[in-house]
Amino acid sequence: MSEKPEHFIIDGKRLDGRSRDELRPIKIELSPLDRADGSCYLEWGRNKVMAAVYGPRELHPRHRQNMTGAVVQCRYNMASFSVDERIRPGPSRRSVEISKVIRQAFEHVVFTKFFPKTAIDIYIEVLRADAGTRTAGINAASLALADAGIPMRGLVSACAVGKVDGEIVLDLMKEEDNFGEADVPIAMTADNRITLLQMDGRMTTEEFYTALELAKTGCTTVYELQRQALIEKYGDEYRAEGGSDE
Amino acid sequence: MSEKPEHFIIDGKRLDGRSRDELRPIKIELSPLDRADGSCYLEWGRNKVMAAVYGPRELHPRHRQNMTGAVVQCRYNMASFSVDERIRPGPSRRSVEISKVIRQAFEHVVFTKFFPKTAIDIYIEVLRADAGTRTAGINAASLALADAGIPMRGLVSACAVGKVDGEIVLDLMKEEDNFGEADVPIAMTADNRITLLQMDGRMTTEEFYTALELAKTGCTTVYELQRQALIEKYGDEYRAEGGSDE
Amino acid sequence: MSEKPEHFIIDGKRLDGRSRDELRPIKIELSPLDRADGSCYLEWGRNKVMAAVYGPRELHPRHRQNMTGAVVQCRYNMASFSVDERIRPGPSRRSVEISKVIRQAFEHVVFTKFFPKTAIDIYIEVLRADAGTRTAGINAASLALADAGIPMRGLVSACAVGKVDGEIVLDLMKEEDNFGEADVPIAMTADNRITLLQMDGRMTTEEFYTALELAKTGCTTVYELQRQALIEKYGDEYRAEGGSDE
Amino acid sequence: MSSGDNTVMAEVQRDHLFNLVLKGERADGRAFDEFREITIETRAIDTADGSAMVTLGDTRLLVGIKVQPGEPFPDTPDKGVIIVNIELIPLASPDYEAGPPREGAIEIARVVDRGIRESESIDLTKLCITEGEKVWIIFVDIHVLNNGGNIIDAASMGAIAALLTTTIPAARHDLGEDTPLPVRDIPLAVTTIEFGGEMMLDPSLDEEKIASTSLIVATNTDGSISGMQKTGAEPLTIDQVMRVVGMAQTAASEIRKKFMEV
Amino acid sequence: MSSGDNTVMAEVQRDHLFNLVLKGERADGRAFDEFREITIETRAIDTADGSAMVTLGDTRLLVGIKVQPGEPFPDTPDKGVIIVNIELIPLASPDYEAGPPREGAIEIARVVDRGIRESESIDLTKLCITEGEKVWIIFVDIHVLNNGGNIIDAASMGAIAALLTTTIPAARHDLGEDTPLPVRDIPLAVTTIEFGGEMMLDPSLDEEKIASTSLIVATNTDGSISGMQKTGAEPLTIDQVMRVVGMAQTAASEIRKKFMEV
Amino acid sequence: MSSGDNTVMAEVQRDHLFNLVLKGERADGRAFDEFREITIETRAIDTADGSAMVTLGDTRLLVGIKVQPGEPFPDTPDKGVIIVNIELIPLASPDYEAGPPREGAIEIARVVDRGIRESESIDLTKLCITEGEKVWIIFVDIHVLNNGGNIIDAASMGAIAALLTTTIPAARHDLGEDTPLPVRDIPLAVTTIEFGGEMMLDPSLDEEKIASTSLIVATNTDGSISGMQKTGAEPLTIDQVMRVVGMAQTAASEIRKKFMEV
Repeated sequence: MSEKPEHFIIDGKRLDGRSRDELRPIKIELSPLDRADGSCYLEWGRNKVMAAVYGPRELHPRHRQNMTGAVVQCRYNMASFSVDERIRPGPSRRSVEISKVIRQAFEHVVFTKFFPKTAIDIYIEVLRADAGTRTAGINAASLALADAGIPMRGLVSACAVGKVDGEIVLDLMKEEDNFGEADVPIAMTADNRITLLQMDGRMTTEEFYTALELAKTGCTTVYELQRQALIEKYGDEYRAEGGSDE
Repeated sequence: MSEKPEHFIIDGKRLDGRSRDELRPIKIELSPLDRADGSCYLEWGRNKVMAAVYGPRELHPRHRQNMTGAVVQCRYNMASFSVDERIRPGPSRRSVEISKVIRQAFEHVVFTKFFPKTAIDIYIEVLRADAGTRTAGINAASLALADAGIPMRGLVSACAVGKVDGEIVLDLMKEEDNFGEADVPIAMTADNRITLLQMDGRMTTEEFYTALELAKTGCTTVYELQRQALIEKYGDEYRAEGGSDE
Repeated sequence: MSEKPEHFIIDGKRLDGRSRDELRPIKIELSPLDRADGSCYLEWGRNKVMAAVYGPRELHPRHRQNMTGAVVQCRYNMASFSVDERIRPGPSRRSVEISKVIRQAFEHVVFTKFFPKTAIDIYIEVLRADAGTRTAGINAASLALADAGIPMRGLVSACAVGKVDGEIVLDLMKEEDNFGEADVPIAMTADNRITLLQMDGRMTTEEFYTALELAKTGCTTVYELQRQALIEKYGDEYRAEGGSDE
Repeated sequence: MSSGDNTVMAEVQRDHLFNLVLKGERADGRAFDEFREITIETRAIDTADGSAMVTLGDTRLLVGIKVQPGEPFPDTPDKGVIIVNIELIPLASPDYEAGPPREGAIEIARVVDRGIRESESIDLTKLCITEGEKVWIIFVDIHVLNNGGNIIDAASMGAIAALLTTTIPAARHDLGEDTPLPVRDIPLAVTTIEFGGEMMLDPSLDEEKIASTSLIVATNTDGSISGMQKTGAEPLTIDQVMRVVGMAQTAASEIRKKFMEV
Repeated sequence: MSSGDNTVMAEVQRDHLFNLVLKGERADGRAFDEFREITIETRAIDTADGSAMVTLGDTRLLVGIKVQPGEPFPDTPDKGVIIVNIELIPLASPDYEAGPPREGAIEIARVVDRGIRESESIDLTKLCITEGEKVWIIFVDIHVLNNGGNIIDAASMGAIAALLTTTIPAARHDLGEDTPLPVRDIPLAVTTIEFGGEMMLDPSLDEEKIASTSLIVATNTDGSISGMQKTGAEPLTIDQVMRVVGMAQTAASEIRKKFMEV
Repeated sequence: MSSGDNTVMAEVQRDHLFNLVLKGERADGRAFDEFREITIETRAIDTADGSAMVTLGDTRLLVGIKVQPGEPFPDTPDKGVIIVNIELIPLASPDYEAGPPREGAIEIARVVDRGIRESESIDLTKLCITEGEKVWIIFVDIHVLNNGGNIIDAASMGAIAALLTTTIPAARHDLGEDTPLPVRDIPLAVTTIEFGGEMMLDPSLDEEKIASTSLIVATNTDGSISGMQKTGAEPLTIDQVMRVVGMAQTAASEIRKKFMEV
């Protein structure tokens, strides 16, 4: 692990040259996988994540079925080589928790009622990690759900905000996450309703409010990129029913 | 772990001042838990145990159901902090064996035939251990079963007998258990029929017979305390149908 | 573990005095176990293996049943004390793989179609190992299947071939297996159709062809021993329907 | 939080509680921002290095601390380690099953853990014995005895109460004299559920079952926030979140008074 | 001991055996206090440091001993360790399943273990290599090959027979010369079942299935008792227990003669 | 290889592919000895010490290498260790399930492992740091992203491609300067399936499902064989095996040219 930098913000610029309210570059590739019903590969700074969606499909074992709607399931997993120290394959306490909060970030937006007794499975694989893997994973999963044709109230867009050098900044990179003062991953619908919110670190109430507002602008930027990706791929077809997105 | 004492009995008194045939103080609290169908908290010397009973209730998975009677299940568990060295959570070989013999200590006395296809679950949690946790657990479970209104042939009462300094004594405390020559946990019905019997250590036949007779008096004392606790709680109601107990 | 010998073949003789194309001594005992439907104990050099077959019998859980035929299952297991270093009980990656290839060595020869929805279970226990346990196990299992009266296209016979000191030899013993250049376990039907083939080590194409031909003669010898064992046990009865074997 | 309970009984229950909420009421007569009765009994178990028995209404749990020497994490060689574990044993609820901790238990343990860790209530550098080799490992084991709802707030109270009474058993390990564990702050997690448009503190079991979302906020003596977790499917607005933060701060400072008495 | 077998066949079987008992008979013609034929073949497996193949009627099992250096338990730093493990592999019975040991196997292993340990047959202090650091660990692995009933008595015989022929492989671990494991006594567990009011030794598989209770008593050469375990739901009186103790002592001293021949 | 798929759809599919084979054709128009398109992108993941993203037709997988110091095996104290692991994650196929690796994944990992190890492509003695104490452990983790059939050949290509670009991270562990992992050969596993009497290379997912047997042959630059595994129930004759060996050698030397470009 690297050493803690003396300052994270110098002359208004962060370690990688970004300003306080700037996201890292995002690259989206829709439908890279053909076995899944929908998929999305997403790069976010140095993060590389793959998301795939299967479903609606039969859910086993039967006693887990819900008579009144689809069960949304999520598995967030990090490849053993995605970080500096090799991770042992298999679920960890961390990945179990993240899988749960990601699942709940989507339970509200998916029209589960249309598909009783089925499962909608969201799989997120982190191939290369650099802080923000859960938010990157949510953004990819959101597009994979759309790619799979799962009816949704709208897209979910996510980003993190945090505190470094006493200042509130958007989208922490690895050094800021490791050595910073707070990290707040957030996911929102296009109308700024929060579907995921966690917080780690220490902030005053005022700082936290500033962070929420900053996250709103971050999520809006992400939303536009997601929308562009869908329009590029599905063109007018998507634009036409775009209403369901807003 | 403490050192082995040079003598366990000096001038007829044991390390904690008890005589050879004396039990440690016992404190009983009925129905401390409201989620369970029946429960009992019991202190026995420095032991603290909580027992709860659920059932009769549906048994899953189905292939474990018995068409002709209830299945009695038991889980004996020690809290990680109940002894000097932290215990790793989860079942151990020791706790699996103890759960089995406790279950069998009750299978005869519970009228299982009344409740085909169901389970009667006995849970025993050892919160603080000081030798004799399984017998303390049985005494608490017996009361939790009564508290849950499970029909039984009678109460089960338990205590241990053992051998220290070459003498047969009632109710081993921790030092006696760790460094003594033998330990014999026993459970009995009110008419002195043995439903649990284990032995650990070394004894002659004569010593063993003396031990069994001593256990009988110990169990009778325990039985009276259990009965008192039920009468205090359920009053005449219990006294009326008390016949089922003798 | 012993040291690597300087030479494996001196004056045409191997470390245990065998010639290049000679098998270690084989001892067969049919039906040693009475709980199993068929069983066979086999010694092969210093290897000692026990095989048992149960079935056709009901297969649980149901979703594993095959409507059009029996499911062949195999569990190859080494006793913890069967080798120099104690093996931890339970399946290892090695034993899982070997169980699979042994199962597939029999799937073709068993008339599974006769027994839809059932399981035919093959259990192989290695009690003492000295290289060649999987082939010894197959030979024992083949006889256990016959002993259980499972209808088969014929017996399966197995042996290993390998390369030591640059030469192709039959039936590697432990030192040859540990320090030799290649090991090729093979199982065949009586008409020399290969049902198991693995290879470990390094060989040229020509060497490999020589090895296959040598394995053929080895398997033929094994087959004769298996046949004799069945005739001794089942006499004319077996001879009469012997046609199914060739 | 079970969001999948769709039985008829659950629906009747939901309707009943919803009607109450419309009238500004709760089933047990509490105000929306009112906690059930809290009792905290520390030093409950003398085999533990620190302990606390907590009741919060019907909810009852026991927290035991064990402190042992062990290896530090490779990336923090000069810091002690806190490991929070929660056992939702089947004794405590008909809904709990035996077995390794599941999603729900893992989430609770991790939220309580972060609340303590991020508050920097425990100065982990003071738990270093030999840098890179040996540090004190603090096991915080939470044993739930009766689930009457809002396990997480009770667990949070119990964890910090038990830590406050914890002794580092140095003598037992030939590492000098026993010392009290230094604790600098009292972080407390407070759960707020959203139901029928209202925000309510300290959900009972029935309320918890029907709530569509909840927000847990851990705060410190100075009012700062040191942890947050939204659970449940229903979204929240920024305004709702900020309101919950305020409620959590007020409630925590009330509860913190209890600790002065301990 | 399966007390839950309630099929019609089991009932017919029970009635049949019960009628025999009334006439003072057993299905295989034995007296109530008579063992089936016992054979013990030691040094059966030369990769083990000690071994024994035991047959008891149809029951057949193989005990293998492995002795390895390892760490002592913290509370007995100057003593070696015995670990008894039993594998009820599916090869041995249609009722056994693959997987980690279950309740029944764990109970058998622990009863055999206690019988050996409490008899002080093995002087564990002689197995200390470096106090607090390194001692000999003795793994007693019991591999059941055919379950014909009364596994526990066969396992008990096999364990002590294998231990009697065990060598401590010091040379292999550069710890001096190999020496025989010192064994001071021959503890033997004997199982008695109660059925139809009668007490019977060495239950066959059928008898075992219908017995409502059984009592295992481990005794030593001097007649002393070093272990006991009641299994099964049916209670026993003190008189019955004492009668069983006597039967077990007599039977064990008969079986012990076999060991003189080994 | 699933030999148990007996649905009607599977049968129709089988008939269709069988009819094609009679005409000497494959569903995607390839010749029997023709591979699908192969792309190999090395250094795909910079947190890994070596990596390769492989596509083989629709099949796509990522191999990441991690090199860490660790203990050698007791019987090879002067040699490094290679551990091959494959994750058939549920993202990659509707047929894969979460959980520990099953039979199929274990077999693939072990076959790829043997192909590399037995070729002596990696000189393990060069990975010794301190004999008997510390050696380099090479973790080869294969992460399947899309199962389009013939995982094993893609995994084999990916493993050696990733190894070829692997750096031993000595500096990170204060063990001197980073050096490239020395790789002496390019072993490649090639799978041939038998179907309708014909031998076919590089099975697609549909072909794989209906094939009754397959033979995997690992070969090296000099044409020598360093691994073989028959899977599936249908037997093969010696002639068929030798024909497959020839096909695998030719195909591997074609594929090996790709590596010159890497």
